[in-house]
This record gives sequence, structure tokens and C-alpha cells, in this order.
Amino acid sequence: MTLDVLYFAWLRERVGVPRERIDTDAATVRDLAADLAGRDDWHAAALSDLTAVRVAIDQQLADLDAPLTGAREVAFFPPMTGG
Amino acid sequence: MTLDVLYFAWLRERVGVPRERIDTDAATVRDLAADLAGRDDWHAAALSDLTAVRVAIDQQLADLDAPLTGAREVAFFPPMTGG
Amino acid sequence: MRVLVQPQPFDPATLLDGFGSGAGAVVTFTGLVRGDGGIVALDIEHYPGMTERALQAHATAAMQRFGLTDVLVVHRHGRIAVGEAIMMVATAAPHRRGAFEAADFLMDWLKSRAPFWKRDIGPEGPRDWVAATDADEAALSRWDDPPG
Amino acid sequence: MRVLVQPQPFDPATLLDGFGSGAGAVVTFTGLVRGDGGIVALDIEHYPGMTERALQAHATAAMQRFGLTDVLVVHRHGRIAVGEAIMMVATAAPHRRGAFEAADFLMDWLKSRAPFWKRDIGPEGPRDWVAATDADEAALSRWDDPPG
Repeated sequence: MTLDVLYFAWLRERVGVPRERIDTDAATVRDLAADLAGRDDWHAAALSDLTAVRVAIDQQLADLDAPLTGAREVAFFPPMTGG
Repeated sequence: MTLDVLYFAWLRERVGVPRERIDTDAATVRDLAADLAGRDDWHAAALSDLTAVRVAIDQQLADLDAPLTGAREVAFFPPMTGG
Repeated sequence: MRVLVQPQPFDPATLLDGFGSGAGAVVTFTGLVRGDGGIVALDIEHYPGMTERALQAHATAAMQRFGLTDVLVVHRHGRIAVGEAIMMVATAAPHRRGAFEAADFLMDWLKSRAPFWKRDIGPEGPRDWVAATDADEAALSRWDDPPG
Repeated sequence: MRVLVQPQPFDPATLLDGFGSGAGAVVTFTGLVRGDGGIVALDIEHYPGMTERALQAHATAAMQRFGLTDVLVVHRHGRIAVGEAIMMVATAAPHRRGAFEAADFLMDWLKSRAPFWKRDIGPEGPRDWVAATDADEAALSRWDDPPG
């Protein structure tokens, strides 16, 4: 499965890119984070601890255990602090 | 005692004047209303039933039983409906 | 702090120019005349002298109670056509909670304790004086306890 | 209904021209950058596409839940200097309660669920990303039950 993965705020800074296109066999968001964290130190620094990480699948907020079936775009970011 | 008495909204319309200077021996606001209500039909129409009447003494909200000692200006009006 | 009681229309943009400078949160409330029941205007009567003093006192109380950095109250009297603004309050505070609560508090007070009386004006002329509502009394009683 | 997400400063008077026509109550909330801790600006990052969609969805939800006649949300992104407005919400309703509650609800949501992230900028450059607060989470949870 090919996915666009987006990073925001400090996750973007740790990974080093705002977005990337990747291939993965991950079934859930949590699996995807583990897959990415195993790829290099930068991804590991961003994604090995998901305590303060929020996710969206195709621009909708989602749980870490949400399935990736049919997903095209997954985003990882810290809790929002708008306003 | 000489007092300026002011009327607002429907009390003003019933009495027929917005303000008047009167002499009275009334000890409280309630006594004053009774004194005025006894003077003519217009005052009676405004002041014989005080259920929906509010009062101010010298521009401060007051109770009907508040004493008039030292008062210079007494106002009678319906509950406020501002804004 | 600024309190205005006037017959003239007011321009919010002019009044709010520079308002809340240094604050983090500004809330405004504007009350407009609605055309309910086919009315064409409202007449607002006030108590010259007492009205200004009461508004000043309550604006000052709101500043202290809610930690405001600034407050503005403008209220018109006389005849006000449907669609026009009757009044506006603006509150400025470091954070949003204080600004919201202060504006809400000032409005509840203005609706039931400020010396204004209003009557509906139809195409045929003046109608009845608007009666005070239990809902406005209940709204004001929310503020009897210190804010949470 | 109008939702704007933009880097440019906005002019409240222009955006509010004609807003709330026919309503009885208009509430606005404006959030401004405070100079706490010697900061000179904020950087606001957003998620292009998702941010606009989420704001549209919540503005629509607020319209329905609070019986609004109109709603406006404008939120900036990029670098915003101390003293400048970050965002504004405006709500219009027949009566004051709906307008106040809707603005309050939208702000609580914007602070903790809208896809924006901010970091402090000092004279020396970027500082830390601002952490989410328990207070903002608690504020949002007030709206879990239907409004009273």
C-alpha cells in the first residue's frame, strides 16, 4: 500500500520532512508508526513514543488502532494548540 | 420635606408628568406612594398597586420600606428592560 | 474603561480601535433590534444621571471581578429602528474565560437592572412597554455566587 | 457562514460589515498575541485542507446546535507579532444566550481540536512548541452534554 505521510510541529522537525510517500504493509496507524520508527533514527525520535501523538486518516481525526484500509493520507502531529 | 419625584415608562404616562416637586411628611417610599396616590386619579392609577413598581432614592435602587431621611430625589418605575 | 449613554448610532469599529491592546482576549456583544411581531422600532427610555452612574459602577465591578484589562459599554436611548444596534459591551482580559464571563455578566445585568425601559413601536405607532421576563431574572441570579 | 484560514492580517470591521443582519445578538471573540515571557511573535502551523474542513464542520455544528443565524471564523497561520489578532469568531442568533454559548463552544474547540500548532518566538528566534493544557481539555469537555 502506498501512503502519503504528513508530520506537523515537533514531529515534522524530528523526522526532517513535512511529508513523504511510503510503501507499507501496516494494518493500523499504530503498525504504521512502528514500521516508520524502525526505518531510521529520525523517524524513531518522532514516532517511538506515541503518548503525545495524535493522528488523522485522510484528514479526519482517528485512533491509533484505526485500520488503514483504503487510506491515502495519514498525518502525525502533537495535540492541537490553536487559537 | 420637599422632594423631586420622577416617573418612568408607564408610570410617567399614568401620572402625566415626568417629574414634579412635592411636599410630603412621608417617612418611607411606601408612605410617599400612598400620599401621592391619594392626591388625584392619575397618581392613583400609577401608584396604588406597587407590585410591579421599583424605586430609587437619589439614583440608588431602594426598597419600598427604605426611609426618606435626607432624600432629595425619588423615582418610581417598572422593572428595567434594557439591552 | 469607557461608558457611553447616547441617542446617536455608534460605530463599533471606531469605538474598538485600540481596545484590548495588550490583552489576549476580547469579547464583544452587540444587541440589535429585531422586527418580531411587525415592529418597526423600539423606544428606549432612561434615567439621565442614574443610568450613567449605574453603568459606571457595574463596569467597574466587572473589571475587578473578572480581572479585565479594559471594558466598554455603549447603550443608546430614544427611537432605534429595526436592524440597528441598541447597545454593545466589550471586555478585554488576559485569557478567554474572563472576557467571556464578564461580557455575559454585564449583559445579564443590563437586561434586568440597568435603568432602561423599552416599548415596541409598530407601523401604527407606540405599542406596550416591554415586560420584564423571568428568564432575565434567572439569568442574573447565576452571578450571585462567585465565579467558578 | 464563512470560514477563512489565511496568513494575512484581517480587518474585523470589514469582515463584520452586514454580519448578523436580522439577528438580535452578535458575539465576537478575538484572540490576540500577548507578549508573555518576552516573546515577540507566534508561529502558527496548520494542516492545509484538514484545517479548513474541520473549521467548516464545526461552524456548521455550532449553527445547528445553538440555532445561529450566521457564523464567521477567521484564523491566521504563519508568523504573528505580539499585539496582532490571531483569530476571531463571530456568532449571530435571535437571543443572547445562543450567541454567547456558540462563541464559547467554538473557542473551546478551536483551542484543543482545530489543527493548529503554535510556537513562541523570542528575540533570539524560535522557542518551544506550546504544549496543550489540561485546562483547554477540561473546557472542551463542558460541551459533552447537551446545552442547558
